[in-house]
Amino acid sequence: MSEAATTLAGARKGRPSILRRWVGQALARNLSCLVVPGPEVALAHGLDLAAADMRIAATPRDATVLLIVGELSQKLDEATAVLYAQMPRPRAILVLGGSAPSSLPQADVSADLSQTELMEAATRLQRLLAEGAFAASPDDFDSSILQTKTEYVCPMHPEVVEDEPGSCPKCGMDLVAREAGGDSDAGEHDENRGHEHHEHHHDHKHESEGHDHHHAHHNDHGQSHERHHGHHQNHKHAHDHEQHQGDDDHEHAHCHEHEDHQGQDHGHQQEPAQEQSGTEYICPMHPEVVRSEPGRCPKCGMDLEPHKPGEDESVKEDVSEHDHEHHHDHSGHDHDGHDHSDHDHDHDHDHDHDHDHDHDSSGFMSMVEVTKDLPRSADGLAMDWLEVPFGPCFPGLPGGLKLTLTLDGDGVTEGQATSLVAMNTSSEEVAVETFIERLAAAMPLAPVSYRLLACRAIEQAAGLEPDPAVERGRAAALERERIASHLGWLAQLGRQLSFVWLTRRAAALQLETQRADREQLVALRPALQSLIARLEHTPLLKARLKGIGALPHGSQDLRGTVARASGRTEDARQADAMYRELGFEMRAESAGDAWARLRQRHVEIMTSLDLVEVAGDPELPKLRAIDNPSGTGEATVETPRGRATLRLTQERGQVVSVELDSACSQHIGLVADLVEGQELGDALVAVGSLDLSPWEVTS
Amino acid sequence: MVVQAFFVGVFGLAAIGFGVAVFRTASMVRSALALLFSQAAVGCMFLAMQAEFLGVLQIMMMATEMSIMAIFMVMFMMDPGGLGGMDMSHQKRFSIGAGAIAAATAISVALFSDWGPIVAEAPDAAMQTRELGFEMLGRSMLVFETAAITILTAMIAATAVAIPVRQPGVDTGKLDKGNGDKEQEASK
Amino acid sequence: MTPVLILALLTGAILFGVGIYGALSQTNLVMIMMGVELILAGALVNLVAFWRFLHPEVYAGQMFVLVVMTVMAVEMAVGFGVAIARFRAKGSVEMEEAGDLKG
Amino acid sequence: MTVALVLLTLLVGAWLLAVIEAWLTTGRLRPVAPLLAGLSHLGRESILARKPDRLFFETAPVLLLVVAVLGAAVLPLAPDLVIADLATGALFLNAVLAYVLVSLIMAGWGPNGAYAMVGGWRFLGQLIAYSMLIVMPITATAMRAESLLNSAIVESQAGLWNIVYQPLGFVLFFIAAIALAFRSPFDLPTAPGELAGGVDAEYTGVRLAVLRLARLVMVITLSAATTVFFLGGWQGPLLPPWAWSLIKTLAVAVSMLLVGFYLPRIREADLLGWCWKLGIPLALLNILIVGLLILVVP
Repeated sequence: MSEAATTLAGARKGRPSILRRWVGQALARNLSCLVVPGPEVALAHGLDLAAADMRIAATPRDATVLLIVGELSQKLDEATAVLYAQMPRPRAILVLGGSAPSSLPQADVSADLSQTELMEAATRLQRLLAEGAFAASPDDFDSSILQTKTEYVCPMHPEVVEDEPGSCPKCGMDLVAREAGGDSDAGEHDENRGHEHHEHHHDHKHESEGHDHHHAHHNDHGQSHERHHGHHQNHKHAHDHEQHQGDDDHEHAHCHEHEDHQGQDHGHQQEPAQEQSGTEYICPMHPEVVRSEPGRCPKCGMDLEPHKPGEDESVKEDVSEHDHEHHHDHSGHDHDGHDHSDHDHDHDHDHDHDHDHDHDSSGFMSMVEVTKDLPRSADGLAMDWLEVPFGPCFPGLPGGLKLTLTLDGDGVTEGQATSLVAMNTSSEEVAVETFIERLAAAMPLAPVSYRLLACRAIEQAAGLEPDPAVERGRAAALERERIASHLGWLAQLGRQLSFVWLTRRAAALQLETQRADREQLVALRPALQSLIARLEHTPLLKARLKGIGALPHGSQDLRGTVARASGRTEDARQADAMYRELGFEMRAESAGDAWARLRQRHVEIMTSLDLVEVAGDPELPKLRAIDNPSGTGEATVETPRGRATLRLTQERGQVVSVELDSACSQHIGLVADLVEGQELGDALVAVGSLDLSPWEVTS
Repeated sequence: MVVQAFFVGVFGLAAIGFGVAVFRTASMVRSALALLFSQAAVGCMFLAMQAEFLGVLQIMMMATEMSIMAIFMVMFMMDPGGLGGMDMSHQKRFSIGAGAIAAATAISVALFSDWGPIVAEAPDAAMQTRELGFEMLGRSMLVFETAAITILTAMIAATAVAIPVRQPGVDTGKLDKGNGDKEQEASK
Repeated sequence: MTPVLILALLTGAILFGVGIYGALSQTNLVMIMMGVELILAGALVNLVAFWRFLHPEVYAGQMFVLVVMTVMAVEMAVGFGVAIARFRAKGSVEMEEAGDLKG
Repeated sequence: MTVALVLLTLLVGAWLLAVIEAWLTTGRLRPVAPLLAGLSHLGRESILARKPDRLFFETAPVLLLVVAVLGAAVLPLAPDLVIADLATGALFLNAVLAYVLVSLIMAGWGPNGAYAMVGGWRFLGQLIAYSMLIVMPITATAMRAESLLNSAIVESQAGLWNIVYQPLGFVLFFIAAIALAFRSPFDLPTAPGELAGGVDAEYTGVRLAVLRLARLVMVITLSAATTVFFLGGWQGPLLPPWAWSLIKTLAVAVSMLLVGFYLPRIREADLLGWCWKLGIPLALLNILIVGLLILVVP
């Protein structure tokens, strides 16, 4: 606990002075937070950041405070460390509920998950920032997560990965350095990853984004600028150095290796004749004109160009072997291990290489070759595609969800979503009470639904009949959560579309709804109605959502709002006797796009309100007294995101095996279809409209 | 007059400097923006030579035009970032020679011709704009209209050439639009 | 006054020369267009200088400048149209690889 | 003196705008917040992205600020309160505003990140959409004034403001001005929910402070331009001319903010489609109507 400390762990280097004091004060009164896992989680926990005088920052670059809400999964923990590293100093860590993530420095302030604690923590944090934003010798942030492991790969054979530099056992090419840290999937996309000079041709391949291969890395909020400093060191900026001295230190070894390698590669390019057998001169227009001396083409009079034998087989003849075409143009010596005997060029000529000639062939690249294997965009142009990660803490997406999109300019060619906070159902034996608490805590966006689900399953296993009185209160609690959850989704939509009014209004209503009793909820009806009426008539919103995110025909196993918005009668509540008693009637939209989902959620908010009004005061589900603590039970609940089914076995009060089937596990698979071929903005809206909760994805 | 000479000289040097930079940088965006600044410097020369309307027009048109140039450079170059350090030129000696000869010829014509009497005073800017308008919609009406039609034709032709065959709806050539209309409108 | 005219003409001439160099030496169609733009810029400088220092009362001089600017815009539009079409067809706008465009 | 006054106006306007913006987003009215925010930016690290085009990265925010200030330089706030009342003032404003694009392309390319890059190029598409809608309404106002002098345009509205004389032009210009200032709902290049800040994403510290200031000043400049071209500039009863300019400018600026506050971000394809299929025909119609009015009504 750092209450006694007077400086921040993330202080900026600098001797305290009057000016710096002012700056510290200014920082303290202008808290911008990066919320991990996301603002919607903070809202779901009932935290009102605006009331605590905190602003939500869209990027780590813009944040002073890293606000961690609840426990983080291992993967998210690592991603958070990188986010923290991207924040400019002075920076502070505020942990609410849960322990400080292991890969981060100690939290500057920690508190429990409640609004009062948050307010109090904010005050403490302000004091700390005002006093300790600058320190003469701040601690360095170093973490194994940020360390970069360098591995060596063959540019041609991605399966060849070595720890040491050397040459490829398959083709004899020099291996090139690549960062390997933390990337489980690095092998697939090595072009985009960290090896800036790995070979000439890779640069060329990046037409649209060619000036750097680090985009993917760099923008991953799963990346660090600390890691980047390794490169900075080689290139520039003393001022960053003073601040990140320690980080640079651990990079030394790696960087030098990297540098060495670059030098080597350049060597090939600049002195191609080194191990060269000879040079011939060809006419760029007429490939059949091959001379041993420089001169002019007898057919067109153009200057002949120097050309190393064995270079151009792919240009003219060898289409099938385009695996290596990029190399041929560069350095003949890469081809030591190749067998060129099947090519009709004569490789044995030994010519002098004329350096005087003003067109050195090592500089000439065939663009036809470079673009030949590039993917074609929708408009038929060969363009580079760039794989860009969105998440896991992306402002427009649910926190914990990592979306990997392959961008073709502003369009998405393919993408997939993974959850970094997926629930792990392989549980050890736990007491039933603990199990309920754990399950509820594991689902921050819908704790009541899962608490209810667990209670029902356990009660069913124990052979208890549903008690109508209890069920009524539970149903009311569930419906209240549904209203709050849909409002949370609206707030998230507002964040995604920079629709500030919607974000503010929906978030305020969500906070009011969360703990409201029946009477308060009924009192909120006009407010909810006016919000909905207003949204349905907001200009641009319909145009923005209509036709976006339409599901492909025959999508299987849709659930919840997503299913009902495409006209399916899928609702676990229909089968529930209690709901029939309450007069539940399902209504469904039919268009199946994002606009239909929005309207469906509107309808459901009002339906749920009606239900709560009939059902009475919401009561948090509590496990009823069970007398037979063994058996197998199965329960189904229509959570805000759709039907979830829990099957569990308990023995003597211990839950021994669990099987959870949730809506989001099904929906996350839809993402790939939804984003393909869309514009970036539309793709994100489509993903957002599914209202995925990455926590409810079972791994 | 000294002031005028000074500004014409400074902007002239800037235009030449940026013009040379176009072909000396490996980064394609830099190349396009260097051309932009070269053209903008030419626009500033117009201003220094008291052709206010033309100068402002040049500065305006080139901003859009060269930005579009930049995106095409990035699209169509193998190494837009210039990291590879590759050489994207050919027949260098010949080109340098041709350039030098062209420049030398023009310079010698400039130096050794008798340009006749020099007019010291230019009409003021408001007057110029007005007179240019009358010229454009009076005596040079035909020229002006021809230019307008040419640009319209070029826009349509370029778009037609650029759109893929049998694949309506995707229009990359759209980027080309814009310059022409602007000129017509601005010159009213 | 003559020195200013000469200064402008010299600038125009050098821009012209740089443009010629660029248009001839570059292999990429877009870069060649840049060279052409510079050539036209050189011409523009001359036109404005002639108008200003020789016949400021004749506005056809300014009109001429406008026409040249139009030509620049047309050149861009057509050039990019061709570039896109070629890139679509061949995957290249390199002139080294444009043997089929030879007459 | 004039220069100082204009700069002061811009700064005060930017400050007021920032206060109101914070009020809209957080619901709290705190007059010192923008100053504190500026000060805290000064205290934070300025991080350079990895392998940036440093020249562009550093130049972009400054260029944007310069553009915004230069644009304001030709706008008369009062009959004699204008830095340079150019004979081609209306055109000059267009010319300067075209460099917003240049600045954003630099900011997009410079930091070497995918989000920034997409943001920068997106603005090029946005320019294709809005630029005609900036130029054509201004042309119509210049037609009525029979001059490109901004002060003459203001004086031409002595009897009837252009907002009444050519309401169509006003609406188009107002919308295009928001798009030019890339504020919500046209914040495609920054798009916090789509590109995590886009062109802003990699800026921190002092550079970010300059960028934010430039964006605010840009709104003020465009509001002042709207005032000059459509709201009769400094004209108004009782109050001194500069006060009218200031009031009108701020009113326009705040209404620009409010539009963004109540609207979601537009789709890029819709923006292009609507501007070319609807906006430009309407702008041409506006020019035609104004031309007829000038001929018919003496």
